[in-house]
Amino acid sequence: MLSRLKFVPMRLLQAVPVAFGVTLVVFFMVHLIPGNPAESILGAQATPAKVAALTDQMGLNQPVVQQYWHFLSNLAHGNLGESYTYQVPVLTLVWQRAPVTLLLVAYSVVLMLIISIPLSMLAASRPGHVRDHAVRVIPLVGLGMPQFWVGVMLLLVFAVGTGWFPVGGYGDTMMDHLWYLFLPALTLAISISPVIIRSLRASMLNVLESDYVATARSKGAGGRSLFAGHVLRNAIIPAVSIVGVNLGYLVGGTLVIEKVFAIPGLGSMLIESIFARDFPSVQAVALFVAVFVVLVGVLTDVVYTLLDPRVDLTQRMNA
Amino acid sequence: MSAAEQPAAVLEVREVTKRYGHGRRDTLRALDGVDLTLHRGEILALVGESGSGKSTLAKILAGSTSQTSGQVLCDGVEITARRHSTARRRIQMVFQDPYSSLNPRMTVRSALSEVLRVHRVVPREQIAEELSRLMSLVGLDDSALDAYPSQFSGGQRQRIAIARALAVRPDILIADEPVSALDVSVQATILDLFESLRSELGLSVLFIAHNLAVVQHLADRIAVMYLGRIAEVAQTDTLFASPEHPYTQALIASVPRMRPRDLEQPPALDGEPPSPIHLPTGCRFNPRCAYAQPTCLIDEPALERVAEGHSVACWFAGQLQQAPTKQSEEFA
Amino acid sequence: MSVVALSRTVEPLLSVQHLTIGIPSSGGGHATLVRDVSFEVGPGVRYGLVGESGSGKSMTLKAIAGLLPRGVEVLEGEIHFDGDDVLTMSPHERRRIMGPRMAMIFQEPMTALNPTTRVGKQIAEGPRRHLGLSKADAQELAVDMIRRTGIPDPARRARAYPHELSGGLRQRIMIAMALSCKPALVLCDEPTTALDVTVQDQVLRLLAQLCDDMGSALTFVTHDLAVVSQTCSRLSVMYAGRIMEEGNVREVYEAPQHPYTEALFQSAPDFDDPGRRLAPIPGLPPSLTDPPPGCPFAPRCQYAIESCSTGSKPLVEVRHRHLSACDLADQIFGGTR
Amino acid sequence: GCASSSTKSGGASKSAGAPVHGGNLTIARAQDAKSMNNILTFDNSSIFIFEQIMEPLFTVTADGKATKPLLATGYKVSADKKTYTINLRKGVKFSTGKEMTSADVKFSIDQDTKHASTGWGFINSAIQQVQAAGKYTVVIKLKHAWAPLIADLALFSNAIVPNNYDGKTMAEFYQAPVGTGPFKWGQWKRGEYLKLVANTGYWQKGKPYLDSVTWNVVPDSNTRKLQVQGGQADIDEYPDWSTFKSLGTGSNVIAKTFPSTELDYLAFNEKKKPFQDVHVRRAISAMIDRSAINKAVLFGNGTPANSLLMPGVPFYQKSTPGIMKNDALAKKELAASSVPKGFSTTLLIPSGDASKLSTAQIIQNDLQQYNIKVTIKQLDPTANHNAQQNMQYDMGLSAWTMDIPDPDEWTSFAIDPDGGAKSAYTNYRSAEAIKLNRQAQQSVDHSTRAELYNQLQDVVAHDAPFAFLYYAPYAYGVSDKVQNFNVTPLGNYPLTDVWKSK
Amino acid sequence: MTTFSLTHRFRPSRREARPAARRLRPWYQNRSLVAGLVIVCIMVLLAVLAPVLAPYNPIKQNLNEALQGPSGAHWLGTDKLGRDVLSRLLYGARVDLRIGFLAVIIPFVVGTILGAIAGYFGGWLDIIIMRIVDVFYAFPLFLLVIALVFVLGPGESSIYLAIALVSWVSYCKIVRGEVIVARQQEYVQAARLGGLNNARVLGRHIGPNVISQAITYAMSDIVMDIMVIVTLGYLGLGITPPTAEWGSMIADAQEFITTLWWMAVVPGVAVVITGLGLSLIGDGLTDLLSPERRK
Ligand SMILES: Nc1ncnc2c1ncn2[C@@H]1O[C@H](COP(=O)(O)OP(=O)(O)OP(=O)(O)O)[C@@H](O)[C@H]1O
Ligand SMILES: Nc1ncnc2c1ncn2[C@@H]1O[C@H](COP(=O)(O)OP(=O)(O)OP(=O)(O)O)[C@@H](O)[C@H]1O
Ligand SMILES: [Mg+2]
Ligand SMILES: [Mg+2]
Repeated sequence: MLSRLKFVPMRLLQAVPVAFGVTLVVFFMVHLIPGNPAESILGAQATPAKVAALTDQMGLNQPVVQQYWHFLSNLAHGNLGESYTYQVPVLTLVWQRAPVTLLLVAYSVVLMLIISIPLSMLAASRPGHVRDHAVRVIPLVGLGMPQFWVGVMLLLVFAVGTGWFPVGGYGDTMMDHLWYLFLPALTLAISISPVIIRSLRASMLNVLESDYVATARSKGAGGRSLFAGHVLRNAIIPAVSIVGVNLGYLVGGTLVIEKVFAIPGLGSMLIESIFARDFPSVQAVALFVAVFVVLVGVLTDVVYTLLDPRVDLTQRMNA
Repeated sequence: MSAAEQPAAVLEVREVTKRYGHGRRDTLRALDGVDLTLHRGEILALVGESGSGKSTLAKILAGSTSQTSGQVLCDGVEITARRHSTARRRIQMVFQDPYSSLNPRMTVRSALSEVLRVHRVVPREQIAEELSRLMSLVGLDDSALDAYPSQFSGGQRQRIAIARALAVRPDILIADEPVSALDVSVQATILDLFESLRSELGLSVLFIAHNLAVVQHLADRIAVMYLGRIAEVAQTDTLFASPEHPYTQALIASVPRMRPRDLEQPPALDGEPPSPIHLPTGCRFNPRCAYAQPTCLIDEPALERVAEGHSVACWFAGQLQQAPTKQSEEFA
Repeated sequence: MSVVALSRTVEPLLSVQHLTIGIPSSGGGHATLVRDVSFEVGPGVRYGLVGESGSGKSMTLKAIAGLLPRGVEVLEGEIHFDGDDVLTMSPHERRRIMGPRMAMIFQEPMTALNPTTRVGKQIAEGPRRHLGLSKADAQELAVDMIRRTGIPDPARRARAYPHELSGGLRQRIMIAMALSCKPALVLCDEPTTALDVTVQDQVLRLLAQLCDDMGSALTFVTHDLAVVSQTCSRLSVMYAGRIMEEGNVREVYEAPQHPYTEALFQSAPDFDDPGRRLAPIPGLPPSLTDPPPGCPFAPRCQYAIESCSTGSKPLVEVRHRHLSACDLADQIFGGTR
Repeated sequence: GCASSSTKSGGASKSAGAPVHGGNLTIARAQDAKSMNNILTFDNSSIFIFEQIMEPLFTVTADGKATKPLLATGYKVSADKKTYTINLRKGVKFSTGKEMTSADVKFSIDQDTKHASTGWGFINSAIQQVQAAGKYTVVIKLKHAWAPLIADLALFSNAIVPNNYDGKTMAEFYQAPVGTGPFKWGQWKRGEYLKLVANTGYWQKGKPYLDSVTWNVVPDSNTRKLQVQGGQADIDEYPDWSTFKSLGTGSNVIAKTFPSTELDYLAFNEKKKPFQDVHVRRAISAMIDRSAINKAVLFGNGTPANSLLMPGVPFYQKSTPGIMKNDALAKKELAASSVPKGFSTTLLIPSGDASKLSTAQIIQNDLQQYNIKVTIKQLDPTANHNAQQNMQYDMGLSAWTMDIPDPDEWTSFAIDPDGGAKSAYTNYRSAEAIKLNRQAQQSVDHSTRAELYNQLQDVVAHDAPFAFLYYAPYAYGVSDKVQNFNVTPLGNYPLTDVWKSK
Repeated sequence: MTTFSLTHRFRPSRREARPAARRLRPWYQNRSLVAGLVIVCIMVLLAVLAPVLAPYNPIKQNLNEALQGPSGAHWLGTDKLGRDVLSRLLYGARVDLRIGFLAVIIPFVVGTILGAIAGYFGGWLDIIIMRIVDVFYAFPLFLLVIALVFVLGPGESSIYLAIALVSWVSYCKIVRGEVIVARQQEYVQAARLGGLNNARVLGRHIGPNVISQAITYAMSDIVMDIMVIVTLGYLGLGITPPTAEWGSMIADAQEFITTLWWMAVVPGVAVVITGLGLSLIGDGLTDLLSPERRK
């Protein structure tokens, strides 16, 4: 089993150029912004002399390549700079907030699966039937409803209306977190589940029509034992990569969700720091998110390999 | 045989090997030193088990992939995969699956005239005429020209694929299992077509198949491949009458016949070919060979001539009794 | 070949009567894939269904096993197995016989095995369900079945995933799986088409031998006339969803009683008769949505006369236990009746 | 007295009874604080918090128009108005337990003055020297007579911190600042919450009533509203006007407004054509329907603005003839202007501010009637700020609130082009206005100042460097459990007297 | 034990001839496609005819009638500035459909071309293109678009540019995968062996057979783009007011979610219906253009 994971180091190695590209994007993202960053930082107190001094201090008048090199070498030392807003190292902020977002994303993946699997099973079990169409069409409504609207509606009904859940916030203990994050994770899950349900349904149909399911039927398997023993696992395998591919979307969703639900995660930090022109923070969050997405890509491959004995990723490496 | 009688070779394959794979340990030797000659105007059949490298050889000949080492000579001139369009024209290929070998979105007319135009086979104004000629050549009606592939049956599609190959007026046709996907009732028409193309156009055909009964009907000569090497080459009658290689013998014995056979009998051959990644030492057939001797485990036999036009790669060619002396224990 | 001599008084194991399979469509013009097919298979008999691609062999078999694809339905007819009408069975009852009484082997061993489950477990699934074996016992039985298919080192092979095995081994696993509950009837859909001749030979022998050992009857679908001649004692020749001819293998091969069968033999290369010229069958099979009246083969038949294109053409006995759907069988082939 | 008005009658009058000790006050706010440094920090979300920790010598009265002693007990002014002798309150202790003395005061004010270039120190520009004359006496010498001094000392940047930061560096100190205030430093999870706990040794005995105060960051206004309604928060710091009224209906929340010193105005950039033309400015001022804005944006909670000064500021003159919507005037002025046929221009607003967006659209609509085509340009707040500072805009929407109870802070900013802000970035230059403002700064006599500021207001109203739009009150959504919560016109809300009923 | 699946390829089974299924159904019998086309056509028609159909000027304010519920005069009520919601909805369709379609075109073309090149030629070209794709893929779409629009300043052209810069990667990935599959097809090999040059093989033989996936994806991409506009509106980076546009209508309604919650629903429903129509077209096209891939 483990020998099949020998691709992981290679795969990680392959992520290096990607990570490098990510730093480029992150670096130039800030340098694209019109105007002088120093001016933005100084804000109300900007005088030409102070701007010049800060420009100098930040090395903004050096050639771009040199600045990038500087950025990289600082990065190598784990130094991403200080938040302009809070005047603390951005890394501290990111470490404080990353777990929140990771928990939120993981939570929503779980909820998404809880929503999507039964629904897609329902649809796949009778293709073309009313319930199939219903399952395929109704979630589309979720796709067209903006996340902030869905979020506030959930708050109105399940937090203010019934008092079952808190109105935003994060809480202190793990149990608290799970309780506080339920509605935001649900909002995210709802927003992505149409895509997932469609793909899962399609892969379930594929599996249901496959020869090995016919074989299982010819052995007298049926109903639940057929689903649990033969359909689910094989249908989940493509779902894993679908989830992997859509992870970026989920992470992107946290930008809005965290704002709506007052969650102190990376998404809200990013929005805040973009608007505050807190460039080191923007860079740090973008970098973290990108690296996270890349790593999840690797993780998806691992899970894929563990679930599907057929894949030999050493063979797919160059793809 | 005197020089005058010696049929001219149009295509010669010398010591061709093909390796797949990147790692040093994981290389797969799809072809491992193949020698083969295709004579002008003959139908040479290539048979062998799945994975023995037949298609790989076909692709090398047609120029869609290049060999790892060795030479391919066309009329004595070496050709490679990157060949000039005139050289490319000379050798054409017909594929196995008539369903995927035609572009579903092009009518027969556009598919054929495209080739004619690109290669300037005939002047522009004669294209229509040429199309009719091609259609009649493969036994189809002109009305078929404006249909899409989906409107044809498998046999008809295969004819269209052959027409496309013939459009550039090749000398050599490589047919990779052109009838394997067809029903027997249709298969016969395609076999007929090959027969007539050879006799009327003088085409040289390399015909790849796995069905010995088909090959027996069509081919002038037969080459038997095993795990990336030629095991035996002979005239069709010779091969079936006196197969020399134990694998050829087993292959012939395995062919299902129209008359009953005692199924209680053990099969002619045990096991399946080993992986081309981990080839056995010595003769590559030795794990399944009923006659294997110690020599066979050490040295690989070369393809040697045992008679006029009959070559065999076996240490004991010509000396084998029909009864097996050793039951193979090795399996897969 | 003692099975051939079985007398007709023995209750057939499988009896298919007037089976019609089609795709019902609300807009009319529905396709009929199999039309009025009837045949019987006695206990222990090896029965072949031959015919060209699309002639409805697989559909007939799938209808028997209750595995018709979505949208395809049995429109008419009955299928009795062990005296019970399997078409009216509840899914639950159906599942009770699938495995211990009736088993199926598919054409593509690659796709017919669950890619994510070890083959031993897949074999053990049936015995666990139907024979009530414990997990360990079922696993042991699975290993034993693998051994009986002649695969060396069965315990190790049982732990393999399907993709780790070659095609021949996979098909043996399929056979082990089908026979693990000692079924009375094994349904095979072209089990060797995907295999090389040498391996096909091995597998066919194994199949026949195991069926004999267990006393299982076999219903064997193939398009290869030679394969059926080597495996079966009795056969039906299907064309365009109908049975054209039924009889004992020897008799059909020696004296076909239907022009289609004859044409089929003439178009197939015979290994033992290399000199014979192959004669293709001209034309195409008829459309399934809009079949011609009368004999479906009439448009391609060299003997066809006007009356061939009208009326129904039932299977009639033209010789002893040799049935043909051709009106003119007597005239053409000089039947003795 | 309590100056609050309430949209929910009876809510405020709910008998408070005797104050109860204990409890945590939760305030939901849109933005986190940025820094606790009281001399360098400009944003209100930070200021409102560190004001609870560090107290100045004087403070603002509840009506926001005067000062009263806090850590001081009183002061004397010399005859030349250039020396102030201030007596300190005895027995005031920092939350560390150390007593506050004149050394701390000198250090604190000097520290503020020292950072004039990067912080609030400019406010002390009149101060020549601070002397610790005795343990409880501080003498401040001025460069020239300076009327707003006591008001300046009441500013949070002059709040008293321990001498020499108790041996810490400035940065270290402000990580967990120490002061004499009712609350002391608790915990700060940036982006999530900031918590202060009661200073048990507070010099006002028995206060504060609350055990702790937590400011939670809740960026979305709907969520903030739902939090107070659901009881998860006690105070909604920035309710939307659009839902303000509904905040108080049918729940235990009171929608409160407090008189403010907020003026919302439309600034004209006189560096850009045609805004140098006073007729154009006056014409546009006369085109804007202020009551419509008040209705659509403030839902009737504000008042149309008529003056440079706000009603909550001393010397505001109610009769100032600020231009209101007046079709005839608009037509007349436009005809007299350099662009009688109308023109095209842009209106800059910060993005993400729904009120400003609506205001801008109404102005756009109003001006269109006179053939002035306005394109709304949205920039993120920081870029918006920069564009204004660099005078890269045509018209812009801005607002001002006072930090000290003296008009000078604003007038100097708004009409003195040499005050560093180019007349609130309009480049408005009126010799008369500048003169009036200078005189008012240096005159200590109340009625003289009143007269000067009256004239100033008239001049500015006529010149219309800004189109005054409206005065908006402060809005808060407050749980009915919270007692004594008051906001001064300057925007700060001392929590010393606040308590929560059970 | 570790044999590779490649070493055991099988002779492809004889394809089951399915005359019943082989014949392509004409497009108008495809229910999803027809339903989707009808919906989208109606939307487009409403957008085109907005000047005729809309009862009011979409940016005309009437503050005396602000925030009204549906009535005879205003079928869908009025917004905060007293503008007629129905008229804004109709005019909004023009903007949103335009942005949706236009924003998809450039990424579609660029992504398809690059994906085809990467998939067809493979090798270094493939590696380089795909690494670039990976880099872009690492950033969530919203993150990059928001950051870019922020950088470029709000407005329609920034939105086009930001979306174009970001979303070509999806097309590139999809098309590359399809091309790699198609390249193995025998008809493509036949075309190459027939001596056709690469451009011709790609354009004539591979292109038409792989484009359907990209088109299908484009349908859902349009919905995504509309959602991006909506979200940008929420963050105050959307279309310049007072232009009527669904995203800003939803964003404007945001203030009233807790009181007049239906204000966001009206434009939301428009987005949903459009999305539904486009998805149905996508479904239909999948069926129609790739019968072998029928789900
Ligand atoms: N592109 C490839 N990459 C790696 N291995 C390959 C590739 N193509 C073929 N092979 C391997 O090369 C060997 C020879 O394959 P080839 O297709 O030539 O066999 P074949 O004789 O044509 O078999 P079949 O009868 O199944 O068509 C097989 O083991 C096959 O798995
Ligand atoms: N899932 C399906 N839906 C609709 N029609 C089908 C389906 N499967 C097969 N058919 C049609 O049913 C007819 C009979 O098919 P069947 O599979 O029984 O043929 P067969 O004799 O087994 O052919 P082959 O030798 O190709 O396997 C064919 O015409 C085929 O097109
Ligand atoms: Mg091959
Ligand atoms: Mg079949």
